[in-house]
Amino acid sequence: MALILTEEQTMMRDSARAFLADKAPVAHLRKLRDSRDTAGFSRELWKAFAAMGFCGILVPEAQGGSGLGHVEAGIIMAEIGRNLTPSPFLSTALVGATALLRDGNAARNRELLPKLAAGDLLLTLAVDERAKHAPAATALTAERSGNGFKLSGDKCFVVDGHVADLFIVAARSAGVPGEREGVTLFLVDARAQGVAVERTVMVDAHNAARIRFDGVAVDADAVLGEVDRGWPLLEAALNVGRAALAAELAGLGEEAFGRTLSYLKARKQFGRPIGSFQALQHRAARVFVELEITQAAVLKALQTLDADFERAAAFVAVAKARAGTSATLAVQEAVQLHGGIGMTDEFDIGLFMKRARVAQELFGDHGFHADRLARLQNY
Amino acid sequence: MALILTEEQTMMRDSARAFLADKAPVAHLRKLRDSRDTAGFSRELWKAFAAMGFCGILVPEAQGGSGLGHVEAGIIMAEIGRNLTPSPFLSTALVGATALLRDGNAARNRELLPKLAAGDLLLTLAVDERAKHAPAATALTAERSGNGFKLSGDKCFVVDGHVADLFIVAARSAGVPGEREGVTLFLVDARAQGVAVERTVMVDAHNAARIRFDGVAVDADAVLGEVDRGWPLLEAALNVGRAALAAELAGLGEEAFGRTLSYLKARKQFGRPIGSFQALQHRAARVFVELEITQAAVLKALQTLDADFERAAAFVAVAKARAGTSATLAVQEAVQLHGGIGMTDEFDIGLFMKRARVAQELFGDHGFHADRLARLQNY
Amino acid sequence: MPDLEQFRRETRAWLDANCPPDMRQPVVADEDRCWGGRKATFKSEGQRLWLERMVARGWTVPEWPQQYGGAGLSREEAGILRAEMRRRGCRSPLDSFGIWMLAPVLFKYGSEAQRHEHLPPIARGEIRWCQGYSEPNSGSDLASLATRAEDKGDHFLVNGQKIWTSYADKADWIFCLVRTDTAAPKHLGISFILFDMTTPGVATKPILLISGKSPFCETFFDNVRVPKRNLVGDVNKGWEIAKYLLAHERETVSSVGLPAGRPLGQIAADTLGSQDGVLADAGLRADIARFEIDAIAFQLALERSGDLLKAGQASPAVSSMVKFYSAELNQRRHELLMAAGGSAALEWEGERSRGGERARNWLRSKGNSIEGGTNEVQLNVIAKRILDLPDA
Amino acid sequence: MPDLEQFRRETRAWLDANCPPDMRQPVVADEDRCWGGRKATFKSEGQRLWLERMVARGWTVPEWPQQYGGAGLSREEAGILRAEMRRRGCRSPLDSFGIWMLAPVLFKYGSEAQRHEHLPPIARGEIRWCQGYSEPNSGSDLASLATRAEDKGDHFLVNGQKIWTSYADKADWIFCLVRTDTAAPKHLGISFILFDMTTPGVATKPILLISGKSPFCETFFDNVRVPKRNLVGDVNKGWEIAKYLLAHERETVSSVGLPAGRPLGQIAADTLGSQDGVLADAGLRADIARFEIDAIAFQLALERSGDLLKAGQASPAVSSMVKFYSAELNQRRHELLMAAGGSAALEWEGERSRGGERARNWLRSKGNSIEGGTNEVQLNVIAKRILDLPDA
Repeated sequence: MALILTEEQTMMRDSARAFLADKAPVAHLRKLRDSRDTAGFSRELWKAFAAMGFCGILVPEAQGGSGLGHVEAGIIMAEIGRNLTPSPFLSTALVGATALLRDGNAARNRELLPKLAAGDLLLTLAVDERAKHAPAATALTAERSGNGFKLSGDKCFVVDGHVADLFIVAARSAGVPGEREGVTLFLVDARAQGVAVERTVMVDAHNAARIRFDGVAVDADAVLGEVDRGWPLLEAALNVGRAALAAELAGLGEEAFGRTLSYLKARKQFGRPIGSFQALQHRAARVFVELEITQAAVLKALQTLDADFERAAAFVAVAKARAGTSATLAVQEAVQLHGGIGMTDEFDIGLFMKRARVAQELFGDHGFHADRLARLQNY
Repeated sequence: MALILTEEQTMMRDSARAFLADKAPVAHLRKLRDSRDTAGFSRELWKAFAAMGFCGILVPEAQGGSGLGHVEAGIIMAEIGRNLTPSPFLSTALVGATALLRDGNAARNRELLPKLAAGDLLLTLAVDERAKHAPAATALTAERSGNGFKLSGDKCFVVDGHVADLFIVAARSAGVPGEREGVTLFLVDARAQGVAVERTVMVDAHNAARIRFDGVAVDADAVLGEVDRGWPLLEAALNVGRAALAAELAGLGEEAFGRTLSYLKARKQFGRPIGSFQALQHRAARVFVELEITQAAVLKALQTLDADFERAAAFVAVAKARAGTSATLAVQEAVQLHGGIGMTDEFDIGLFMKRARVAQELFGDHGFHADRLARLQNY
Repeated sequence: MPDLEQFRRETRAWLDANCPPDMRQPVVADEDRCWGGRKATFKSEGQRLWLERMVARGWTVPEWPQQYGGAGLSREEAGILRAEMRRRGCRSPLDSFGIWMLAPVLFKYGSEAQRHEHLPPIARGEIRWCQGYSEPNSGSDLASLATRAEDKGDHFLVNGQKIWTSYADKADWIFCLVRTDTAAPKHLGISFILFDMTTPGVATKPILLISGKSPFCETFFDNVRVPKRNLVGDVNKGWEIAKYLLAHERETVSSVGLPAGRPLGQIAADTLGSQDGVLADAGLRADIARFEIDAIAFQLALERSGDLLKAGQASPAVSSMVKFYSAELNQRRHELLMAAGGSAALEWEGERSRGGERARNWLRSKGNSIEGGTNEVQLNVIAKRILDLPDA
Repeated sequence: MPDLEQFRRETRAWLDANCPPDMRQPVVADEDRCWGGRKATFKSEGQRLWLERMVARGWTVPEWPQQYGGAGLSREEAGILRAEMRRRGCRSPLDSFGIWMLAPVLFKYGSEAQRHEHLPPIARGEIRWCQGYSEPNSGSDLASLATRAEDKGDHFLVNGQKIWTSYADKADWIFCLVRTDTAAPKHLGISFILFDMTTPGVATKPILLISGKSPFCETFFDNVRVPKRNLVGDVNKGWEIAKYLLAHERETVSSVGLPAGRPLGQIAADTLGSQDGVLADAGLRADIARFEIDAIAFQLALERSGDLLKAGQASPAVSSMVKFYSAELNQRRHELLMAAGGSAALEWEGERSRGGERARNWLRSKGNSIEGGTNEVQLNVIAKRILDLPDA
């Protein structure tokens, strides 16, 4: 497949770009942040996402969705990255939907997916337990109890965890932390007895929570995937999330760079535009090259998720790692080249740096994915 | 102690600088290389080193030496670095002499040290067995046999191994490779039965050899340090060698940078000196800063070897690691900024790149010493 | 030198008797510092007493002549005082831009009347000063500043705006660079003036940084009348004073160095864990060790530059080199801390993260390579003044 | 398209029958390539036969018109021929700067007489060409070249020196940039001429690189008489041709990409060993994985740029970006190979190191960021032409 957008995809990008720039530019995030909005996102915007077909982007048309693919999802994420738009799109429409879709429980999906596509259901994956992403280290216990299980343990960095209706919880039903075997995924109601949610206000003013599960009882039919063999499903959901974050970071990096480039042309010091200084030109050129190369890696990961889902892991690792480093470079150079104004809260560029840091950390940072690639390449 | 040279040391540096620039400039190395000299160094120059008091720099005056310290040794190494002078100074006068001196066998030293100081005895440490420096991995076996031992195994990257009269051989007399316990040092005659020496012509046109020990019989009094507990002595000799190499790399890096700076001022393109281009100015400034900082680290390591030998390890690791990276940066920028001419064999700058690579690798590269520092800092 | 020994004995006795116990605790937060001024608030009675007692002895500015509020100590005596205070962990009784920045200018360029008017209140901590240098359109190119001071006979009429004015909202007076000749080449039309921040037409607005609160302000001047006698040095000769003060400031920034304390790798182990005494994340461990190597080497380079200075062999490189490299190191350090801290380090509020301390420090470190002369400016200085590379 | 299918069948049959078995082996060393020319030596009878047979069909230059020695194939037919050759692993029958560089120039700027004189011998591999561009004092600033060609009525008298003339010592003719007007601005006094390397006054001297032998030469011209009819295009209009050719060359260099094959981490494991399937040196492993991430992404970017080209959305950035980044990656790759290879990789002679292969490749890679336009030039191009950043 050619590593470019199709005509339809290009049209979709243009429409998503116009939509997000209009409805949810950086000022939208700023307003939510400064008003200390308790949800941290706009439900009105989320309804508009549903109307655009974004919420159900991966959901088949028969179940009220748009029936589109990962490239299209990535297109939206890139525009979200450009505008720093907070929304449950990643947690619900991509990671959450993937878990449901690939689990494939027809009855459950008939109930949940239309709601999800309509913007009426929020769900999120609760996987991390420590400060660094390490899904195999899952330790939250799932103890058999009657017809079902009892879940006990803590999760952190649960994106949109404070607003989600349902959690997809990775739990240890067998084996020991560090093993892939013995992990089971459960669908847990946020209002279930024993669930305690603490919103964590993050540096990027996006949403996350810490969640405590204190002997939370779930039925056997709360299991997603297979008992003790939830790993492939977990990986599937994570890989979709990682590729989506890579797309977001790519869009974010390009926007930060674009703003920097404009500033380099406009700002004058010593009687000339600072962009005429060769040392800055070379640095800008380097950032540009890094971002261009990342574009290709991100698109490849998204295309491979569409074309050959099971073989996408290596490309996803490459895309997430590279998007993290190139966006980091872009925002660091952005702040530095903007000088003092770039350090002020009033100016937008710092918000890009903040979001880049969080997106780089979420679902595995550069080091995590470098290790992952090395293992996939057998060294 | 102030981190600067004393007046005496400054005088000594000036005299060493004049001596080496006169007797053994880069052309000296080039001549030895192009004539495919079998020794790879000049015995005449080595006699001149002896006359200058360099060969016995660490040897007490009572045994014919200069009785000076590691700072003075480093001063000479820095000038050697500037001129890329090949000589057995590192192997014999520093590493070899340190092993003898710290072993402290009075009778043996009475015999050997005066010869060494007079330039009549070459000795070298044979430690590496694999492509990467890892002294604890010593596997060459020392099997007890009669009154002494039999040595069997292979050594590589033995500096000056093809001309040395004596080898100091690290051997495994107990334990398993990877352990520090169980390593014993032996003094072995190069002409002993079972020793096979193969000169390896190296990229830097300096000298090294691979040496096979095939059941080489040595007496018990061939042991340096203690049986099975040779580690501290081995480390002592290595640390002196590492600090010396750091000094060489620092000198080499400064010279390569100095030549680059002159070229930046002289070479014109687009009607102006290329050194007037800001992108190159910033790169030159970065190289300068890195080299300046390395100077301090190197001097600290040398001073600490003089003042508090046992506590020098961390400073030696810092100095060797930093000298390696900053010299590497300096020679890489040197070749790049010289452009095409820098790629030609006829021009000297490539020789600096070659020597820097070897000196960076010898006795542990940057990665080795970073790992070492991390262990010393308990993480 | 019996006198010095006696001075040391007396100093010890006096400090032991007079430095309040809470003034011997390390400074943790900005409120622990005493900045004085008309609006001064004291965090504790100890803080107030300590200032009062030190002022009484002239020891807030021990080397200044007594007529200006100092104690007239010799260099050696002042050294002893500092050493004895350090030994006891005594806090500085008074932090002051007046002492650090304005006073050197007044000693060198001020008139005797100006010294008499301004130095004693500075020494006593009665008047707090701020510095009006940068403007929105004059960052690295400071000399292009546009704040006008029009000659109105007996006074200047000042109009314009300053930015990055640290503590302008808390200061009583400002020393300020203004343009007094708009026709002259930019360096030749600048003057150095002083005025009271309560003068009508002066307004300040604190700047919120990406890391949160900051001491920085924007400062606005709208037809501010400044008496002519508040001009320091000659009219249109302010650039020389500015350069003098910038060099001074660069050295102050430089001397900060890096935080001492636990190696970074051990801090990282708190979150990442260890296996067999080795940090669990091998890639990050290597990055951290590389950082520590550079950080240790940098500390040694600082030490060496001090020794070179003492030996009269100081390189003119030092301040730019130190400024540049310490910014890079501090930024690397905070990037590594963020990587080691993972999601916990991304929390922005709440007790667990101590109000987002790690993230805020990380963001704050991004300013290191901008404030007090950008890293680009430092590299220019090194290239031009030390390496003697030619202009375009 | 029945004709194309028939062409494909015939091509297959012909290749199967006529491509000698040893011409289906991968090219390993430079001697495996056939460069033709008067001094041509063939490594094998198969190599000679393969050239002869392909020449007879016009397939060394399949798309050229038949009157110039080509086969006049359509773009689709030529594509089929290339694909079928690739499928069989057939080597190129003829490598040639004449085909790659000079011919595009002659087709665009040459006279009909020049095309008739020069193209057929190029197609037949009878005349080998070299390129006379760079000079010792004209590297990045090529237009400052100083080799003079004085107008002597019916001929030019050429004096000067070229450098980096690949295979000048093996070539029969040279295409060469010379200065024909010393008074004009530098870009406006340059002409593009051709001459025989056996003309009296031409001398060549091979250049030894830091990595060892190289195809590069220095080439000296001492009163070389060049007939006027060997001027290509108009006098003093050579710079346009030079730029056309440089763009062409940059794309050729660009398409090289990175060596495929085993991941670097596995190569490193040969010397470093593994523990539990993980490379024994954790720091180096992280560096290698970071490299592989960038290398894979770069390959994808190359693929994408090809797809953009096909889709008519090609960015003008591509050639400079690719040239720049492939040089950086290749240098990183060789630095990592040296680090992984340790002391064994430092050996310079002898069989064990295959003549110091790893070290020589490492040193050779340092030229990647210099030859064919330095990395600095590429960054300038990106900054100016793509990012549209202003001149100083």
